[in-house]
Amino acid sequence: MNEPEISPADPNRTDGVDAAIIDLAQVQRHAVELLAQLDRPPSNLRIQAREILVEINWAEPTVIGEVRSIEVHREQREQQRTQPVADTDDGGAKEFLTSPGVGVFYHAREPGAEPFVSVGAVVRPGQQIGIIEAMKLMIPVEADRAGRIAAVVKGNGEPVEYGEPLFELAAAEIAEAA
Amino acid sequence: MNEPEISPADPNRTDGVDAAIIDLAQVQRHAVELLAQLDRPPSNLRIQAREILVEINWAEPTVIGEVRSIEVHREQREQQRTQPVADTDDGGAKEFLTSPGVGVFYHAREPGAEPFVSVGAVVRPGQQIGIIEAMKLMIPVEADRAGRIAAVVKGNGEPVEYGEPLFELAAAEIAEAA
Amino acid sequence: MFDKVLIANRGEIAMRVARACRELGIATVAVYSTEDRDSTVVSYADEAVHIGPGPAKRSYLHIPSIVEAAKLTGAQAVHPGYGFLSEDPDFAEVCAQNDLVFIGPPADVIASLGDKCVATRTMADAGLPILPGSHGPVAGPDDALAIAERTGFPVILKAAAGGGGRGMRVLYKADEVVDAYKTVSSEAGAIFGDSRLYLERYVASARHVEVQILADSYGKAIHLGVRECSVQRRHQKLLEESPAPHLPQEVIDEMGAVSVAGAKAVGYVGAGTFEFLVDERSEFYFMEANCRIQVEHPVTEMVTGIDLVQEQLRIAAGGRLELEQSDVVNRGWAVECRINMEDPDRSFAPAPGRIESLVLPGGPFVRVDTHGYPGYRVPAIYDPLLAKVITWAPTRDEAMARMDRALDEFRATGPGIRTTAGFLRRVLANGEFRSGVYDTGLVARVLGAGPTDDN
Amino acid sequence: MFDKVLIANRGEIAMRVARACRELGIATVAVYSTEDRDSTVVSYADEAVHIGPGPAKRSYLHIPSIVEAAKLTGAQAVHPGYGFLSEDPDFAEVCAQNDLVFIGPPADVIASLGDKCVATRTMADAGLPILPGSHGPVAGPDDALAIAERTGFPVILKAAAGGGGRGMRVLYKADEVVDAYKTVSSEAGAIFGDSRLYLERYVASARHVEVQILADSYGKAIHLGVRECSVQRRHQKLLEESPAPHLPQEVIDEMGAVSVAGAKAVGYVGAGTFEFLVDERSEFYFMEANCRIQVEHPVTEMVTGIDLVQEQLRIAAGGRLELEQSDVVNRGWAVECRINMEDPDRSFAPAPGRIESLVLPGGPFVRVDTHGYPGYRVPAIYDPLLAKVITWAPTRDEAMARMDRALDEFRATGPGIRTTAGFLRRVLANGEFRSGVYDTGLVARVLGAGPTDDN
Repeated sequence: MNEPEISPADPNRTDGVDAAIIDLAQVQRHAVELLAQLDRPPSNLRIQAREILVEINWAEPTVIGEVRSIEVHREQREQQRTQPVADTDDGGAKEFLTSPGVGVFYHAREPGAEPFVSVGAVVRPGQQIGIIEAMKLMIPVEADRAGRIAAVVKGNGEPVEYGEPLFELAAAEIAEAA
Repeated sequence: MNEPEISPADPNRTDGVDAAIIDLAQVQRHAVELLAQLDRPPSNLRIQAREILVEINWAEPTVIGEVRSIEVHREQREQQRTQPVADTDDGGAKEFLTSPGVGVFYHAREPGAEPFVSVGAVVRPGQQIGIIEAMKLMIPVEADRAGRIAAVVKGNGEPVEYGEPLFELAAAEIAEAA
Repeated sequence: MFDKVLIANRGEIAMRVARACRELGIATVAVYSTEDRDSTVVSYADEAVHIGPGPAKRSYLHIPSIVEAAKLTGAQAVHPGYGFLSEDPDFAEVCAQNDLVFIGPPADVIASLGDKCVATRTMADAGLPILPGSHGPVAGPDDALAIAERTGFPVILKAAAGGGGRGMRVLYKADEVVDAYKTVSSEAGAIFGDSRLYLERYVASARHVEVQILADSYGKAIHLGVRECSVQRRHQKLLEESPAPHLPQEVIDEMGAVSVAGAKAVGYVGAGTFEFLVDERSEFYFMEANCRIQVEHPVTEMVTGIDLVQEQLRIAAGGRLELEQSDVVNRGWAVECRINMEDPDRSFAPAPGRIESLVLPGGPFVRVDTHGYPGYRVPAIYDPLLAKVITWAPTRDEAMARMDRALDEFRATGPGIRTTAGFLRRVLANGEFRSGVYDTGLVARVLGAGPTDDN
Repeated sequence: MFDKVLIANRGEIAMRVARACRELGIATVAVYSTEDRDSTVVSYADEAVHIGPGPAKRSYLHIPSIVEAAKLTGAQAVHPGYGFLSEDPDFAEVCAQNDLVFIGPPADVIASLGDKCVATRTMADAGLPILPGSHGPVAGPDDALAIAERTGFPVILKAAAGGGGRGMRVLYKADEVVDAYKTVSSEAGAIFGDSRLYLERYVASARHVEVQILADSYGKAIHLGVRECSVQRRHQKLLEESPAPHLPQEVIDEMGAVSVAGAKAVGYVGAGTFEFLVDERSEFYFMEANCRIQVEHPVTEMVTGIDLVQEQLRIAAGGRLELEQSDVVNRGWAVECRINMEDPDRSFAPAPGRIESLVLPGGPFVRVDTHGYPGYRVPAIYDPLLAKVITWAPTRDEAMARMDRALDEFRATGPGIRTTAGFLRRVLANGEFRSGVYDTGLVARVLGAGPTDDN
């Protein structure tokens, strides 16, 4: 527990998330190359690099759905919970601004108001990008890094868990803005 | 269970054993060849051909004695039970005449009598090589193949389990006699 | 008490016996075939002896090897488990001749109870109710016809040496009898080496209910209540419960009392089971007595708190049965599910293989008896039973809800492996089963209903 | 009954609650920290919500995230397990404000029982015997000395907000009192944020015996007998049994009766525990009341047959307690061993890691509650409890023999992993433990005796 103590009153910090983002596209490319080199199709391929996990299972024609290991079950559940992180067409990686808590995510201060950020906006670290309502309190969500908003991942009024992507940052902008 | 039915009253038959005996030396040779082709030493090698099983485990230097899996425990027990099949200096394999049952093994018909076979003797398939006493019955043990006796593995009057080596056959003689 | 006991069996029951021995401070000797060299009991037991190759005739049924293994290791007694040599009077006799205690009744008791005609006559004499019928071997086809007409149709023809559903035929009309007699008799001769048949009334909606008894070698005997064993597929039990639903307590008490009387009449020693056929009106008829510990013994253990295998060991060691009938108090409800390595979608075809991962249920009031472990290669040549899952609760409904939860937790995976766990959940969900009003036809009806029509 | 319950905990107790819910047909929501994303309950529960990073302050203790998770998933109630938020009156209060049922007593009951001085005074008023001493906060060092001299040495000074062995000191002479008061008071202020102390007679050979109670929200309360919890190392329980050996039945009945009176006096609702100190003459004194399900609740379940977690759920849903005091019948003996990921040879230092293979005990009358599985990486930042092994038998000796057998079967292996299973077998083999005449000093004596001098 070397992590600095962070007060529960300040839940929208996302220390450590930057370090976890690595090149998903590269891992996927390796997986495809590896598959091309195999003489016969595997039933399972698992490539893990840091926090990126690419796992592919091919159902055996004889295997019935009901027979599955608890590990597979767990993987499947995990996939449901963690937002799919698809790679972009040009092979670049995606970065996200993620939720610092559990609650309902709002794009704007109040219904009808301008959203804090929109696609194309450049954000600075510490800039407010939304609100999470938790226990009837409106908690400001701030960007934990700089970047340009590439897409809105989480809709206005949608529930969010801890760590879920809220906005996608444009890959090209990251180095530029940093 | 397509094996022919064998009466419990006639336990010293070994039908089907011939069919199960395959060239252990060949399996071991394949194992060595395989190992020679490996870039780095494996922790486990297991080659099974019909009823012959060659399994080798290399202990990791970091494994502590008490911390072991039930599988390791089982391996150790297995090693105690199954006689070690060491290969000879010249790289050839050993062959054995093994016990067809459980009981006490005798070398000779009665105390003081000549043993049925001694080191150097050439045996024919079906030739009596000893006696197993089981339930006070003296059951003749016959060689299930030809060969020259290279060593006496099981002493006179010693208990034997099923499948335990009784006599070692000289490797060079096997092909000759066959 | 014994210092060392040899376990002449394999699979889950070998582990069951080894655990009982360990709790009593008794050293154990496992015997194993070449197929079972990686089995759990081989590493669990204090010693293990390799007794022969895979086929049971040359290992688990091979009396000289087992007796020699006991002598070589200094075991004083042999526990035969169930199946294999457990009800072989010759084996019991050979053990006695070799100064080994056979953990079971005396050889002559096994012999007389093993012959259904003799057993039926003996039990009728002891006052047990018997189904109307021949009460002994039928003399021939004409005798069969005469008895059938006296008994009233439908009737059932059964091999005297039969079991497991083989060598039997239900007859509905008089003109079937003569031909059927000839066919079944020759079948019985071919399968069991004994072509004698008997004939009795056939009960269409029959329940199979059995009484557990314990008797010591000083003439004391008690019963431990009943087990309902009507969830059967082709006469193979899949699920058992204790007590039997909707069976009045006075009927249970009476079945227990006559079973104790029967046990005393034959000089029974050890743990035994009296099987009864129970009809729609809760009338019961003695069917047979089993001289072994049963696969389903745990449900009795869970409701009575009595360890039956420990009692077998104490009695075989010459101990007096310390339990009185009044000490046997039934508490709550228990159910056992047998998880077999079979594919319910392919007519329960064997589906053995190497178990890659095995998740066993746990938590409150769940018991698992298994010899399985991750990495275990299940031999194809033996019994498909992989695990018994037993749950207990204060009431039947709660015990069944708990069993459903437990079966849901069970996972055995590996190439080609299928188990009956999912099918057993279908049985639990079946409305007839849940009502507790069911008979031996239940499984056929569940199977007929198909996988999407359970309630 | 609830349709959906959120489990605000992790580890084995989260699985325990999830199993109870499943048996009752209640859907479950797990909440998990990033560290626990591969935990068993995350896959076992019907839904799971990621509530924060590893440190408990930002996940399992983070009230807004848990409440929001319940609201987002539509859970009607929250089961807090033990530890974490289970005895936090603020959390109970926040749940109520958010229309969530907190499965436990009302917030004001938790608050009053959580303050030892208040709790002691309340229970003394309700007629529970209290150790001679201050019966409330000591006014200062001089007051401490006066009370100590009136009580008689040795005495013990304890933090009013203390627990787990921290913030307490035994005093043998009058001249120690003033300095000790100052030291312990400032320690208590630093650790608990509350420097108040109380003082009471110190019992050298003390047993820790606790009473399980159940109370509904209509004023009905019963007790479920006692648990002996004196096998402790540094005030951490390692093994518990029920009933308590050599404690006369009339003492157990009296402890139960006063606990029920105490529960009614404070308006207790749910499952609760009254802890007593029992001296050499079986005199008992109220120590504290715990408002949670206890780690050791299974031993009570095994001897009574009552599922305490299911009862918690029924009571919290507004159900009436259907059990009468006369329905609670103790049968046999149960013992629980806590298997921790600790190295007994290195002062019980934490020894977590990735579990490569895990073999859990099975067979008759053995229960295992665990969240472990092969491949599980045990997080280093939480409680070291990996599994609870519980055995039952008709007698104490048999239950202990069975536990020794079960612990012998337990295997958890992996790089760096050690468990307390072997140490617990040393406790079982200890002559003092086997005699049943032991107190809270037992473990220190077992440790002092060294690994080769157990008997």
